[in-house]
Amino acid sequence: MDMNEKFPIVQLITGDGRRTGAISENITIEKAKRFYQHMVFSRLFDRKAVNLQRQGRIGTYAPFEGQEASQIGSALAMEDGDWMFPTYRDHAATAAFGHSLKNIFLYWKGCIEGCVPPKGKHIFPPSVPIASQILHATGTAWAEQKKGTDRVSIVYFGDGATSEGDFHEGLNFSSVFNIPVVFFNQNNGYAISVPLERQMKTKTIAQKALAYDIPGVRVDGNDVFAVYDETIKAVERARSGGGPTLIEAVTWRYGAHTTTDEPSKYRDQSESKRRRENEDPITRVERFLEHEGAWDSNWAENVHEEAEQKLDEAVIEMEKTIKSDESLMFDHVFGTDVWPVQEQKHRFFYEGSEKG
Amino acid sequence: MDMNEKFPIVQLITGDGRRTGAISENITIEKAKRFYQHMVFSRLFDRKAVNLQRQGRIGTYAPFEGQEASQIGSALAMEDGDWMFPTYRDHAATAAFGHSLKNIFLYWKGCIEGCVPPKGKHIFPPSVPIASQILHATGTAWAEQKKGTDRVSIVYFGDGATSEGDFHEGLNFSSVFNIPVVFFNQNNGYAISVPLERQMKTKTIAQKALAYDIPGVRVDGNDVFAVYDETIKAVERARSGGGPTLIEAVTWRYGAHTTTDEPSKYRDQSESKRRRENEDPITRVERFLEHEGAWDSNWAENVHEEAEQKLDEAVIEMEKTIKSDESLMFDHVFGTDVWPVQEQKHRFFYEGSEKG
Amino acid sequence: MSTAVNTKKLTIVQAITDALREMLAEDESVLVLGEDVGKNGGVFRATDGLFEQFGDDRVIDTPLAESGLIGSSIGLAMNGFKPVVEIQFLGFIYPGFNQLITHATRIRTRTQSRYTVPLTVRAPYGSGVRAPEIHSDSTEALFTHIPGLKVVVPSNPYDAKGLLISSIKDPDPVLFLEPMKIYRAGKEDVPTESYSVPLGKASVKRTGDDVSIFAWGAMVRVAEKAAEEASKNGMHCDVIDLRTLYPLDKDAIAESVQKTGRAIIVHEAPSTGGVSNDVIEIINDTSFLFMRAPIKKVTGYDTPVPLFTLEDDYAPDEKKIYRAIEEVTRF
Amino acid sequence: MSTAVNTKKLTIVQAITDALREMLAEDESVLVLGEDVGKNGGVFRATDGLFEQFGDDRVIDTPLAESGLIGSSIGLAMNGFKPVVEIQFLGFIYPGFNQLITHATRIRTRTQSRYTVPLTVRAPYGSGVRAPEIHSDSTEALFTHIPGLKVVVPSNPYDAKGLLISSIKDPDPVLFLEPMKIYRAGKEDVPTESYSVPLGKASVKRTGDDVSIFAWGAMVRVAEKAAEEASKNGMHCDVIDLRTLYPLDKDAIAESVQKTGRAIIVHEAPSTGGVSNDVIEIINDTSFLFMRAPIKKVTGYDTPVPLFTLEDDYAPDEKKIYRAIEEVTRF
Ligand SMILES: Cc1ncc(C[n+]2csc(CCOP(=O)(O)OP(=O)(O)O)c2C)c(N)n1
Ligand SMILES: Cc1ncc(C[n+]2csc(CCOP(=O)(O)OP(=O)(O)O)c2C)c(N)n1
Ligand SMILES: [Mg+2]
Ligand SMILES: [Mg+2]
Repeated sequence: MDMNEKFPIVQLITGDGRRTGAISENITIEKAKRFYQHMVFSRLFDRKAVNLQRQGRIGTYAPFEGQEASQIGSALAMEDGDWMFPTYRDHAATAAFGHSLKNIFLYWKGCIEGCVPPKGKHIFPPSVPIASQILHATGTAWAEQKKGTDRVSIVYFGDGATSEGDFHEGLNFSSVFNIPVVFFNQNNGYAISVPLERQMKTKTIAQKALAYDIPGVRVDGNDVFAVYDETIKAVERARSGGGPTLIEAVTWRYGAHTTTDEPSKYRDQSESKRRRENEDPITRVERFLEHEGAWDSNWAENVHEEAEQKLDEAVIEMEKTIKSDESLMFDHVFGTDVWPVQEQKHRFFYEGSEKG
Repeated sequence: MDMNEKFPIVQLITGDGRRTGAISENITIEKAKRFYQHMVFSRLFDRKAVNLQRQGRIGTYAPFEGQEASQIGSALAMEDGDWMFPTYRDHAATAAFGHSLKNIFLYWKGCIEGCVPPKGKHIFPPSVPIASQILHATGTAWAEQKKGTDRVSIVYFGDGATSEGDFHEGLNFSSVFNIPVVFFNQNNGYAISVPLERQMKTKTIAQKALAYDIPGVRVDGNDVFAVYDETIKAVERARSGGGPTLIEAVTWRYGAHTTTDEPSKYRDQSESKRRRENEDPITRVERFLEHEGAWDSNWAENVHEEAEQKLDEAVIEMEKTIKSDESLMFDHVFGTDVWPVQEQKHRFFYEGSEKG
Repeated sequence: MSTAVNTKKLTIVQAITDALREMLAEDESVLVLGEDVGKNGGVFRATDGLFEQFGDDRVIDTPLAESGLIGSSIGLAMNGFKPVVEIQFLGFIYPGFNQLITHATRIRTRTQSRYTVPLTVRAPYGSGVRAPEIHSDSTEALFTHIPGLKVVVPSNPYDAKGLLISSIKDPDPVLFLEPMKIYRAGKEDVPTESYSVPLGKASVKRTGDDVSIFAWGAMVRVAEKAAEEASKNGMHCDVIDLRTLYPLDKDAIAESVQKTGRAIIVHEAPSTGGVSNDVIEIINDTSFLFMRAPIKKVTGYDTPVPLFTLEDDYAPDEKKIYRAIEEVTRF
Repeated sequence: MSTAVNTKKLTIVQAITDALREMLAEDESVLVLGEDVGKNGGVFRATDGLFEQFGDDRVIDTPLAESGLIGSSIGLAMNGFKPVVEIQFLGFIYPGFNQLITHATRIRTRTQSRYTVPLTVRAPYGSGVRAPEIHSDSTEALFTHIPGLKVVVPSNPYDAKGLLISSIKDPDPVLFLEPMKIYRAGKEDVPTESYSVPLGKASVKRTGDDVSIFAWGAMVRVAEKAAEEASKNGMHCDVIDLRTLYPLDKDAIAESVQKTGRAIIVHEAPSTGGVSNDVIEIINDTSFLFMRAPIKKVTGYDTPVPLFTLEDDYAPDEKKIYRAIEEVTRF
């Protein structure tokens, strides 16, 4: 069985912004503009974060530049009340889904407050142990199923994450109980330095769905229309009792794994250059709008300016917090009084020299 | 994709002992007799063990009656120097591969000595944490690959085991490194009380091989010829650098999960009766030999008698050990002297009342 | 405590079933999940009859995967449910260790209480039932060191029901360890209705002025017997059932040793790193000047729990405890 | 110790690379496995250059799966190899916990030494480098409680190389914890050739008659500084680097406290269930009558390690240790 044939990469718009001919009601100018806006914002966010890290204003950061279409296309397919479980690289998705920018920055600044989503938004803090969040998405969606709502979970994870046992256990659980969850894989070809061929023998990730008898789909992760379209389908399926779907969004990170990583140690960065030229998710929408005669450079400039302004405001907000309040360390370990924690807190605050 | 079609159940001999027409050089009278001998021996072993447990002469025991063809067909496909990783239910396999009967009994009697295989036989003690042994088989076979030998590992595990992360991680590792290991699954339809439908959504286990791009095959686990044939193929593939194979042997345990289990709590035992009548692995070979005109009831009687005699001897040997020597508890924790263990041992033996 | 209430005679395992039944009936958000907890009623019958009474939606057989089980229960717990997860034996919790230590116990802190994990994980533990390998671990100390987790161990039917109800009602993750050796060791009067035994409070089982013996689970009865024997020879012991291993009942520990000046801690787990050492720490902190003899431990050894022909050699017994009582009083 | 040998100036992380290079060159059965240990040379560059020198057969990037990594390395170890596994951060070892606790450490006992597991698991641990969540765990106590496992922590480049070589040569599983805070804290003379520092032996870093301070890893330097400060005020401390956390160096601990009568234990891990309590137990056992004050602990709190703006508040520092020195001397 040729899996490349069985799981062809779904594409609605080519690298140079032309329609592939595939039919979808989601290829509209309006949507294109919305996608563009979010992707531009995300890219500027990402670059801002990298800069803040370079200036020592936040800590280690994991950039996502190049993966905007995957994250925006999928996040915009979700609705309020749905649950989102990101990794450390999914701030385009969480921001688009309504996370607080200030908090995203705070998280990387080493402040626990940054983990808290805005009220009413079910956005989980990035899961650091790889793949473990897949089960939380499964569990929260299972809860929705039990409550009889039509809410669903979406969970983000990378190609490397597919090697962990939790990936397998999560997909298996959700298939057995027909849980409404969308497993959104961003296959960017690398887990830090380890290339896909060392991560798995299979040529696709989508085919792993066959092990659970659930739908699997491969999508051009740099084509925001295709990502949106396929995620909508998966979400609809989940909402209407059709169970989970595995989506493989084939993409690429242009930069380093994190700001402490040096990609030239393990890969030729000219590939990133090539992809940026031919397959960039943002340029693609720009070209699409051009081909459709809907490109408006004033509007685009505006989009950029508004984004910068919003980001600057968020950074100002973030920088009001120098460090977290020390009590936050103690106050949310338990919901009840537990003496070792209480005593330690007391010692910390009231016995002079404990407090740095 | 219909997986039942893609992974049809390989059968060489039907339930009533007739050739299906499938061609194999392994359907010979000589082999049939050898298989028969081992399967009869195994069944008598199993019944002996259940009886010993009932009489309180050994502890809890996990019977395999009904699964003899899966275990014997696969074990006889292995050669000296290969590695075998059984579960608690695979004593037909380990005995056929050369394990000491006395030790198998001792293991269930609660004596650690029972874990030790005969010199030169690479048989690992039953792995109790489900699926964890899959990785050990992967590792030992990887070692053989690194040494440049043509030895392989075979690892046994049940349908329930496929839900554990270690199943996934083991198959993925071995596929990535092309490790010479045979993943031998006995799908007996239940994990204690949990039926296959609650364990996985898929109708086959063999199809899970697609997630690793390795060969997967489904075989009638009560047809010893088919099991032998398919295992030989997988072993040959592994020996010659073709990497791992997943074999699903579809079978059934007639009895309880263990001697502490009561199967009527969760399933209709009439299914076991039906299967015993129509699909029994031993009766099938008996009928095959009859159809081929090679049945010799004197010989068969002899087979039974010899088996009983060997078993009685093993039981006598086993019963010479009342309990393990207490020093065994302390002497193999480390290969070097480590004071807490040394001190504790000393206290145990030399400070009077510590020793019960 | 049980004057005007209706009671029935139950074993520990029956008291646990009773608590589960009570909670399932009382609170719609309570779920029971695990391997074989459904039709089969659990390998120890701790969930017997619950599937029939509450159905597959509430009493759920899951696939065989402890990380999956704990991890997805975390999700259920964050989204309105109170899952009570059965791990078949404590020795099988380790595949789910990551979900417990990096998620279940940290989510409240990480999200500053936006999300919480009211999850109870039940697991039979300890040796003494001639079980196969890995089935007899007493690794409670691995869990008391995890910030954010409470660890509870009953030693009798009354406490079993009351502590389990408290654990399920607790807003945070609780590991509820069930001493399988005494699962059916005898029946006691247990109130038919719902009641709770508070977490974090020890229980004084016997009083004496000479030595304080601290124990939990199946060891409580063994300690009591040794204390009985010792009292015949003029050595009188407090026997204190700690009941909750995190947080320990510091006041009860201090009060007792400040009276006796001598302490013994009994547990089945290996000596090094055992919860015994947390008790020693508390005594050191609170009662240094009161102590008249070094504290003694009667514990398992720093070896894997042996197969069952040696399990009685491994575990603390009356004789070993008696000898420790003699040693601390003679010091 | 370094009179006639050639030395070079190395940081801790370089000394580790050096030990690995030495062992790979000396013993064909040694393998290095892990996530990103190959071309990338490890996320901390601990395996830098090894892939280039020894190739993909010996220095092996694996899929991202800690249970798979440890589990298959157990198989390699049982069949003639000496795998040295890198876990990227100690906080990521938990998915492999089951393989460690039920297999790596029990196989020798289970097979009565027919099969053994000469496996070394290396993991950076501790806070202090502004790392993201879960990257800063100090959970050594979870491992010292596992029978069959040795736990080793170097505090300087010389020990790092010598202890790692001993760990790799050890016939049993060793967890080798690397204090990432001081990975590059300074260079020291390290012999260019192979040498070993024995497991199970503490190292006296400073002597004084008033107080014994026990520490390991990154805390040793902090303790030394506090001791330096204290000596200016007439409080003189032994500072003892325990180096091996299982088995602890009982004799060194006893010898020191029998001289000073006062003890402080310093670690980054949460207080309850910390290895500190094993030290307290040893003092109780060996030196009860020598102690003039309750033992003090300066440790992390019973809370998850906070995100990095609070990590310095969480960890022991000079001031906290100094204050403990004052307390025990004034008692
Ligand atoms: C359990 C665990 N092991 C190791 C790590 C260290 N680590 C962080 S990111 C990463 C690679 C993840 O790769 P992938 O899943 O492809 O996601 P990507 O970073 O490419 O988005 C690794 C190994 C971790 N965070 N958790
Ligand atoms: C990690 C782990 N979890 C749970 C158990 C308890 N247990 C023992 S056997 C078993 C069922 C195994 O089913 P399957 O893999 O189908 O094998 P079978 O018993 O049918 O041969 C379970 C749940 C265990 N031994 N290990
Ligand atoms: Mg990736
Ligand atoms: Mg089965």
